[in-house]
Amino acid sequence: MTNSPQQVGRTRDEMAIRLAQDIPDGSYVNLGIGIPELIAKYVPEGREFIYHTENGLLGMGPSPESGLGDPELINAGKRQVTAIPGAAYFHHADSFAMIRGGHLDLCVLGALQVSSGGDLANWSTGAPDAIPAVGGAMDLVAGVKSIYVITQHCTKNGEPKLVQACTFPLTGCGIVNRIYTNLAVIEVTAEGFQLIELSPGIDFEYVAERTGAPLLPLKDNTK
Amino acid sequence: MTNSPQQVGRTRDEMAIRLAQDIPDGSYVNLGIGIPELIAKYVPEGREFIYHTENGLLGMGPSPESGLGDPELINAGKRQVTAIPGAAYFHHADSFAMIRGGHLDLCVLGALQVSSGGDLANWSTGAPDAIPAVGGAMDLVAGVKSIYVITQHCTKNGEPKLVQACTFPLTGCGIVNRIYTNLAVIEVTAEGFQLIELSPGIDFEYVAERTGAPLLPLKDNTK
Amino acid sequence: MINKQLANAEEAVADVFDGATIMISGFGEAGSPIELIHALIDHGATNLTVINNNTGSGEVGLAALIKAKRVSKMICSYPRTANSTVFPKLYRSGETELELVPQGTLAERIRAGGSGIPAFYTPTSVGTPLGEGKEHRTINGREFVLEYGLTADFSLIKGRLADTHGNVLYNKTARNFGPLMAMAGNVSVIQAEHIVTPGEIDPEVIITPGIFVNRVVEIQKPAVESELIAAGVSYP
Amino acid sequence: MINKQLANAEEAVADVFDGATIMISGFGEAGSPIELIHALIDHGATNLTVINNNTGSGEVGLAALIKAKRVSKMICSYPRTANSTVFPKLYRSGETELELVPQGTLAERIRAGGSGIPAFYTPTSVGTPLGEGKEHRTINGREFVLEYGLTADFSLIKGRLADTHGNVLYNKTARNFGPLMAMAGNVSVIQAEHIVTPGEIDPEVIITPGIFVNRVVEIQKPAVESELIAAGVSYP
Repeated sequence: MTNSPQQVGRTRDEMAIRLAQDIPDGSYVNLGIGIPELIAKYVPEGREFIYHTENGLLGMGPSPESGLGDPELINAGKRQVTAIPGAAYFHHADSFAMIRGGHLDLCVLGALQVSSGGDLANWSTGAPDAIPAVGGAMDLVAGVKSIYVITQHCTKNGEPKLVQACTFPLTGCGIVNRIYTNLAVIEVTAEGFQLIELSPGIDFEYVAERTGAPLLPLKDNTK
Repeated sequence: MTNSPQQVGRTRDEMAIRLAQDIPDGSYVNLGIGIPELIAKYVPEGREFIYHTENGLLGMGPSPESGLGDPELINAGKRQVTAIPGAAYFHHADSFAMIRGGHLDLCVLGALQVSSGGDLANWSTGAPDAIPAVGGAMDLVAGVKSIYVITQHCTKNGEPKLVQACTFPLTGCGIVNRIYTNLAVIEVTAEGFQLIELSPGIDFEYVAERTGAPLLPLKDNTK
Repeated sequence: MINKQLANAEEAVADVFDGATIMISGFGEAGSPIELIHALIDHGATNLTVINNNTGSGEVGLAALIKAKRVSKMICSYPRTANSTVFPKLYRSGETELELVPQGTLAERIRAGGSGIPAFYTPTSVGTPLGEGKEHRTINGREFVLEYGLTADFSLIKGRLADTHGNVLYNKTARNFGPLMAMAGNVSVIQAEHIVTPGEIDPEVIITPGIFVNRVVEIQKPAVESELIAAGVSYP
Repeated sequence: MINKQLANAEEAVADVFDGATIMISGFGEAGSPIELIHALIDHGATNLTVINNNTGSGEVGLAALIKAKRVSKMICSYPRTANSTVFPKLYRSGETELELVPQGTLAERIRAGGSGIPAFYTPTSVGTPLGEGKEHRTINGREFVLEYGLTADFSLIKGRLADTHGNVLYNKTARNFGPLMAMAGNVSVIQAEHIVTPGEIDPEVIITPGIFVNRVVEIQKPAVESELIAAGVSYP
């Protein structure tokens, strides 16, 4: 889409590491499927996060050692997990009471598109023959205190995922707070996409060119 | 109110015994405070009822022996009780889900007034300086499958409690199924109060005179 | 005296009628009552509306019920799963209808149905295609949609331990929709690995009190869906 | 690392502000957090709206808070109890306002408030004085009233056992409103007889998961309200 030379930015793991640094100690966190799951590997030294999985577990731990799992102890992605000391099991209505009732501090999700108004599309491409499947995404974005998106800045075809208005079916309106991509960390503000930080080796122009809506440059914090 | 000679009818315990005979085996039952509580003493041979108390216990047993109770194991009347084998504790929202969701088979309540349309008044006399207090009565009558009233036929002043229309504030509308008094067993039907059975030694006229709405005589079941 | 235990899964589903609405517990394979579902397939009832979070995997359990063309409508939040090929085919051919409900709304609708709450407001789905056509209302400055309670003629549920009064415990994240569906089923059927005498379970730890349960059957070593699929099993 | 334990009841209520809405657990004396209430009396916050099923007994706990004229409004289902003389006097003199709510509606409103459900329909109170003035709606041929969720600035709750993550177990029928109020309080405070390390409580039996709890304090031998009353105690 542009002729500027390729800039690499952060890997998926580096994106997860970067996002994890912004999660306060003691946070209750729900991690979506995909890149968000990587965050659990990169909890900063001295901090403790408690992971919620919407299928009924608070205090989710890492995957079990091979052969030691229980097919009835799984996460929302239906993969086997473990439970940490202090964990609790509960039914789906209680689980979504936690979500809808604003008890979770942070949800990190993947995205198909995010608009400059904070709308998120992440559950359907709207393709006519696709089987629509939403899961808990709409509840999470409607209820969790902060919604962070972690995603590649552009699609595999180079199209921007950060757009003026989503063309895919929405998951929720005006609910995304921050976006962590391979290229940058961006806050969704009343004025639109606000750059917070460029990934190492990335230029502002390079990011702006690949963003489908105006990108406000870094604020001068030296004033 | 009438000049006919006093007829005695059933005692409170006999009323409870009579009502208990009409409860099917295996019923889930909520007993109100007062005469209803006596029913638990008179479960017919070969039957098992499970008692629900709305403050969070299914499988309520009798009062504990003196000195063996727990002030945190009480019934809705705030008296110490016990728990039978198979009992379960739960919180108030689950308890009223049982009630409102139609999971209880029977609730037996006292009454200030019952109308021929099945309206019940049992929580307030509407006196201007009374402290209004409703508890769970309105939820019980709105949700439990069958509502039986057990009460003296008349007030201490000889006024009928079974009336054309309640003058006291209502607990619920059209929800009473049957009334067990010292004088008779009466069903609330679309046609009004239908006599089902006279207490031993009681005349139809004696009951009809003390009932504030038309009383339909016993149906001839020999046809 | 009260004894809700039946001899086997066959008896427990014997009166399921054509056209019935059936809630089936489980989130993926966790909590899926495979033996009850297979008994339902054997029983033959058809034109069913099934409420489950997913649509089954492989060709066992719920997927086998769908493959046998017994399900005319699915109400679920996530019909797309790994190894889920049966439902997509019937959905695309128009043979099975789909009502897609956000997961938390699905859970709350089932709880409401079992709790005598006919309808409630939720922020979930506002401004999305799943909120379209639903009644909206602004409360304290925020917009909500109106959702209705769900009930079922039968609920088929997998527990871990039950007693003959119908008190039930579950296993880890297999609990998921089970306690809610027990509340919302007109006839709620539990399959449990062990059925004990009332009093053997501490009343403080019971998850589903017996009042919500009509029938219990003991299935001592329930099949594991992923193992059946790995072994290439196709039911029946 | 996460540790929600505070040193004592005084610390746990130190930031309660004048005009706050406070949920207090308990049904009669069962589940009443007397030590937290007494700490609140000592603290001095006033003009409180208090949500509790009752209005306390004697002159200890909730009744003592009311007697100290810290409560401008009570939301409850049953303000008339044996040994309850404090509230009636202040109610009749107009010093304390009363919002009377049917018990099941009160419980469901608290659960709704904690669950992000702003409003729901219920059959309870239709056709009665407590349904008057409320929005009515006919659903499937039956009439219902609209009720709104309740939340609080602080919830004061008595548990039996808790851990430092805020997971809580209760004692018998003292459970009552505790788990609901823990969900609905912006700051939820638990007093428990024992506070243990995370992992000491089986995750299958936890009633209130720690996410709903902000503070826990250990009160090893909590006072028994009926014993205080029998002994003629009047707090402070």
